[in-house]
Amino acid sequence: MTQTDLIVSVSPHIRQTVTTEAIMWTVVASLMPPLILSVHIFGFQTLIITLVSVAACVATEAISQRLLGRPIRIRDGSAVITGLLLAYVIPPGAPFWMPITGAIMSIFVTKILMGGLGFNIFNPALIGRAFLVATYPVAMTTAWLIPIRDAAIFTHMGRNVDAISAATPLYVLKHEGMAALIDKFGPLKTIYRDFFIGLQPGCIGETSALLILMGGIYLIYKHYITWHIPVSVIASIALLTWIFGGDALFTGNPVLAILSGGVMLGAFFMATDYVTSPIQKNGKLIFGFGIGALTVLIRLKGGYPEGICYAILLMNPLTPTLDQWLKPKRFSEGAK
Amino acid sequence: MIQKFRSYGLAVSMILVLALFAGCKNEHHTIRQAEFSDSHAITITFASPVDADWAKNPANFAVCEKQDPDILADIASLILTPDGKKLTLKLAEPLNQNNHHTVTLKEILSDGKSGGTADVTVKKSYAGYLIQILIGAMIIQNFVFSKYLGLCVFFGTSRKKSTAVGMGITFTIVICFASLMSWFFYQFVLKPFHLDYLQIVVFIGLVSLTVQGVDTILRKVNPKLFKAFGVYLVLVIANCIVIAVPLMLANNEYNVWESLMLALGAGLGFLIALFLMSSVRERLEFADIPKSYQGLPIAFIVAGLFALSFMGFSGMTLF
Amino acid sequence: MPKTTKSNTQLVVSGLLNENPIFRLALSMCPAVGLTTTVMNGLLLGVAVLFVQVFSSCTISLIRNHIHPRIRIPTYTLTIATWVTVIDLLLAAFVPVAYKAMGIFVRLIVAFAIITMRLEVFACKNDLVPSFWDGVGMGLGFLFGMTLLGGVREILGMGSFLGYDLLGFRPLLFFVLPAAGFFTVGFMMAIFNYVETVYNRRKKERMA
Amino acid sequence: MVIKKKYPTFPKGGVHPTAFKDYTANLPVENLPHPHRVCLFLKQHVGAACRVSIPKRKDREPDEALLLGRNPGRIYQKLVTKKDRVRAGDMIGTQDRGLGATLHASICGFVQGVADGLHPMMGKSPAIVITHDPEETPAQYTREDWYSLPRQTLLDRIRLAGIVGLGGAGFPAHAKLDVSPEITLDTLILNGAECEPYLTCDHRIMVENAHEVVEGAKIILRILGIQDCFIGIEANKPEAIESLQKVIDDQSDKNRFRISIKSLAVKYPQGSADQIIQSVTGRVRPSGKRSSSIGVMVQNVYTAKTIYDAVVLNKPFYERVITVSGKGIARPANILVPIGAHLSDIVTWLGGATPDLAKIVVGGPMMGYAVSSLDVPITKTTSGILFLTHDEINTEAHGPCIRCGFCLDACPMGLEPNQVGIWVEAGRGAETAPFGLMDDCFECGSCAFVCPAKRPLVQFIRLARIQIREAEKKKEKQK
Repeated sequence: MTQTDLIVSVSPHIRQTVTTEAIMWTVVASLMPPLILSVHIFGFQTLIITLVSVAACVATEAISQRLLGRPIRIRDGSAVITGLLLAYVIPPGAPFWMPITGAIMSIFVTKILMGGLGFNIFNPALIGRAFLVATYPVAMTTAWLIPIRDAAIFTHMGRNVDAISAATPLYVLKHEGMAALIDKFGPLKTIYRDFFIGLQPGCIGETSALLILMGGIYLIYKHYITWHIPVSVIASIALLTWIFGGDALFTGNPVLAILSGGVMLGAFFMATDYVTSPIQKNGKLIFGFGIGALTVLIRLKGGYPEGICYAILLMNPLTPTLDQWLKPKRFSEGAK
Repeated sequence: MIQKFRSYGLAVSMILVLALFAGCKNEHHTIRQAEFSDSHAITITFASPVDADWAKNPANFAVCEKQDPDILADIASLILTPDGKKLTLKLAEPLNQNNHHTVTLKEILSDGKSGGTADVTVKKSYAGYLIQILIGAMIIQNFVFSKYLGLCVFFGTSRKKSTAVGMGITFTIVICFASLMSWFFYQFVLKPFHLDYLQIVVFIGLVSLTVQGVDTILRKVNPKLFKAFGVYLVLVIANCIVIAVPLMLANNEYNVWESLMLALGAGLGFLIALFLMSSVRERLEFADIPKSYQGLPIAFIVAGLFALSFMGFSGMTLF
Repeated sequence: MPKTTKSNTQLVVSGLLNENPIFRLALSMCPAVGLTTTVMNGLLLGVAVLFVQVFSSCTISLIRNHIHPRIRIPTYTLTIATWVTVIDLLLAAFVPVAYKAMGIFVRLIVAFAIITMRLEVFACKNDLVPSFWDGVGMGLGFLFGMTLLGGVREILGMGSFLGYDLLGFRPLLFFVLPAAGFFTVGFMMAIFNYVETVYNRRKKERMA
Repeated sequence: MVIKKKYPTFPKGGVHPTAFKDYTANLPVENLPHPHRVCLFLKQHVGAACRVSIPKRKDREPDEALLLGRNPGRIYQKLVTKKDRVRAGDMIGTQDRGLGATLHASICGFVQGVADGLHPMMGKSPAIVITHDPEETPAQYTREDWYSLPRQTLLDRIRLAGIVGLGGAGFPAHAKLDVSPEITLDTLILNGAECEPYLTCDHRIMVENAHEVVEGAKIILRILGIQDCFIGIEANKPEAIESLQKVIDDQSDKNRFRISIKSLAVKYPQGSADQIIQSVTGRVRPSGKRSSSIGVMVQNVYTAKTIYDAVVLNKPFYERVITVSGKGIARPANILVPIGAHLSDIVTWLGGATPDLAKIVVGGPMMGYAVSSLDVPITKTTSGILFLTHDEINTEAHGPCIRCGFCLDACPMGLEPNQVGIWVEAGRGAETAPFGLMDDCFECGSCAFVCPAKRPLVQFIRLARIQIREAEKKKEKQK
């Protein structure tokens, strides 16, 4: 053995096996169940949209890193997550090419230009969505499909997209009221059950609270994310909707508020993005509360029926400040 | 300086968020909302659809000003939306919206059932209106991210947080003074003498005067504070918000309180924008940004992303 | 800056390109972001700024020997305000529709840093003719920047140029939204920077 | 998980690396045959390097001369010179200026003079080279009762034995024990945590030399004039706990000294002074102060054992037990080696390295130093040599920080390693002083251990420290 073979580096010499890639691909895996359900209830084109979105994100990342002379890091899976999340917040009836421009906006403008992974200020997928809402407002707000309840998978591949469309529960609630909601989706009990399972019109990946919850809890169990952000987001939305969401104070429907729209997806998978959320536990709680409050504000008073996308985007830039203000407690601060 | 605001920052922002929710309450179980929809109309929103025949009969409604209930206003027409939930009462004469009005609805027919007679007070909540102006200028229609004003100074002073906060505070103080003076001049000099076309000259002159005044006073009274904020005073004059606000006051014929709220909102909104931008730019200093994009281009793109996320506030009305 | 040694052509070209008020000096950004949704808007405001810049430069250059240094800034401001009032009334009278589209921005010319800055660094130190050409250069540079931005955004956002449809193009509605102004300006600046680095590198290579 | 709940530990941070102690935990200590050559660094510890000469006073024995000799301006004579014949345990370096420790020959043989040796941490530094002489036999030491000896004699014996703290830093033991009268201590903690993976030398000492450890603790208590001693041991060493408990139960003078064992949860870095104090007593050291300010002194169990040797046997500290472990060595072992023996001798004795050896680490895997050559001698503070193969270490290139916050959760001192890393990478390491790494960070490596992006955070922190110091120097110069 020659001595030059030996590796010399600074301690520590052993490392935990968890890697960035492992975390990212675990997130990808835990994002799969909603996609499968979506293909099942909305048809095959949701899979095509998702694949286009993922491919566009990965390609944008590879090409832009190549052009800028950076190491190509598409294997770390972050672009795949962005692609998945971007597709998940697109209505299932949207044309399949739509995510492409959104992907360029997400990956190139929001992430690569800001210095790549770890430095983006805003959540890339949500910027992509906000861009798509601004660019294709009609498709992004009306291309909803009614979920098919008892159909088997793959049987409705050739479904006519334009023929069946429905308003999302939040749209109905905002513009037509509770009575219309019950009229369209059945009694409250059925609504709760259906929405929890995922049988509601909505974006590709956001309909099923159950499946998102499963993925999110798996991530928490793996210690990849903490409970602070999801819990504070969901709790504050429920609380504030209960207080202000009804005709009088304290008459809102908190269950409906957290089951409909993108609350679950946003709380578990978007707001918890490491890069764009505070690093400290108390910072996470404040961040989550801010998202919840802004979501309810936009839902009740704003121009959109759904608010969590913008709420997260509005809280993202506060992350550097929260990180700067809320420092970890030093060891010696425990001294008497 | 940041240390000073740090302790209060979070508490204040929490209170602000809660304040935004105030005013989401209503008074009658069948009637969700009653408001002035324009100078001639009152819109009543019902919780459940009302009977169309009932709603089309003007005899069921009586509108009067609250302080003299004997003088009833003439109802010109009644418009019910197809879903039966929104009724617009068009009146023959314009309403004085600063006074409270009472609308009496007799024997409300809703879902075939009678809901009894209801008296509804229609009022413009003046405090709410003021807060709407304040929050509107501060966040919802943020001057930087939604109205695209004051950008030169915004990009020039948002490199560092301390500079940004200093500029924001100086600007807020100056714009409040300048706007009030402009309002005064406009209402009591320009308008009475029909010198409207001199607006620009007069307003910019007043702004310069304010800046000079603040400069002189601060230099004498508190040299320490002057040292901290003096440098920004010159920049204030190059900020188009400082001239845009007086022009808006004049256009909208705001009264003094409304003017103050608008000015304060504009100033605080600029401070918020500067603060957010500077914290982001401080973080971007560590990032490996492509060479051509370093400096201003990336700042513009970040500002664009801010503008994109502030679109979440579009169409928002608080009260 | 002492008295200029540049020729009139150089003054105009520098204002147009390497001292372009929008992309290089990064002054007067508000209209560049907020108003460049179409070429027409950009063009009109550009003309207005050109007008104010040229006349203010000339005015200041003429009276520069009579201004007390202490009050020079207020003098500039009032001069500009006067000319802005003139153009404001002119536009309102002759092109009311376009004037309305530009909204408050015409009046805000009074607070544009670029005009004050040119008066301070150039017009108050130079004679009438160079000041005039400097004003023309700067104004044209602004006009050029506004038109370019307007053009890019109109083509991308509406698929048209000066209102004429360009066929076979599916527009990205996003670019006519005011928020896109930030992006367009940012990307244009980056392109200017990139061109400059490439130009400088080539120049160095040629020298070597 | 069960262990975590049952036993006390420090609350903030910490990581749980796989222990890998099974390789050597049950192997009794064996002796390394005398190496052909040893290389003894003049500076083996914190403080000043020792001197190879003593004041020239013919009428005095070297020991006494050293005790008195702090007077400058004397004529010095070489303690040993080239070609001198020495026996193991002979003093060859003195401690007569400030903080330092004496140095002793570790084998019998001939002094070859002072040459540069390859120090695992400090690179090339001066060392005394001794070649082995098989004809000479090492000295025999006889037991002596220490109860009657005065405190100063105990301290002198410890000083002359050249004992340094064996926990890692190598602070000279006599200096640490000689506390000034203003400071009131109440508790001694014997640190038997040995939280570094792989290492088992302290464990073996506790199992095999339990009596000496306890007696050593008593000597320290006596010197400090206190009664309470806790021996902190991680719960994954039941044998050590058992054998020590037995000795404690059997001792005759229970009234004079109150020694007890504290089983601690298995968590790295339990063995760090701050952490073990908090685990055992719940006290927290204020930033920038010594642990004596909260009335606690921490000594390693192995230090206690060597103190016993020095005081009771009058035996200097010239050999120590180290753990040789890892998948890269043919036969892992706990082995008693003379200080100054080279890695190559040890490798040869243990049957050589395996072909897939990738990295040799002197010390533990979390805080040890990687060396590039086998030509490195053992020092007084070397607790182990690890021969690690490719599948034990991580050679992945590091990626960008993804701000996951794992390092913040892992840092036992509540620092922000991620920020330091980002600042250093951006070339602004000199501005990282507010992150507190100068006072608090002891480079335990927990942050880098958990980092999913495999960022070399400890390296960044060291760079930051260097840059901060340079910036301070520059500032002073400008003044």
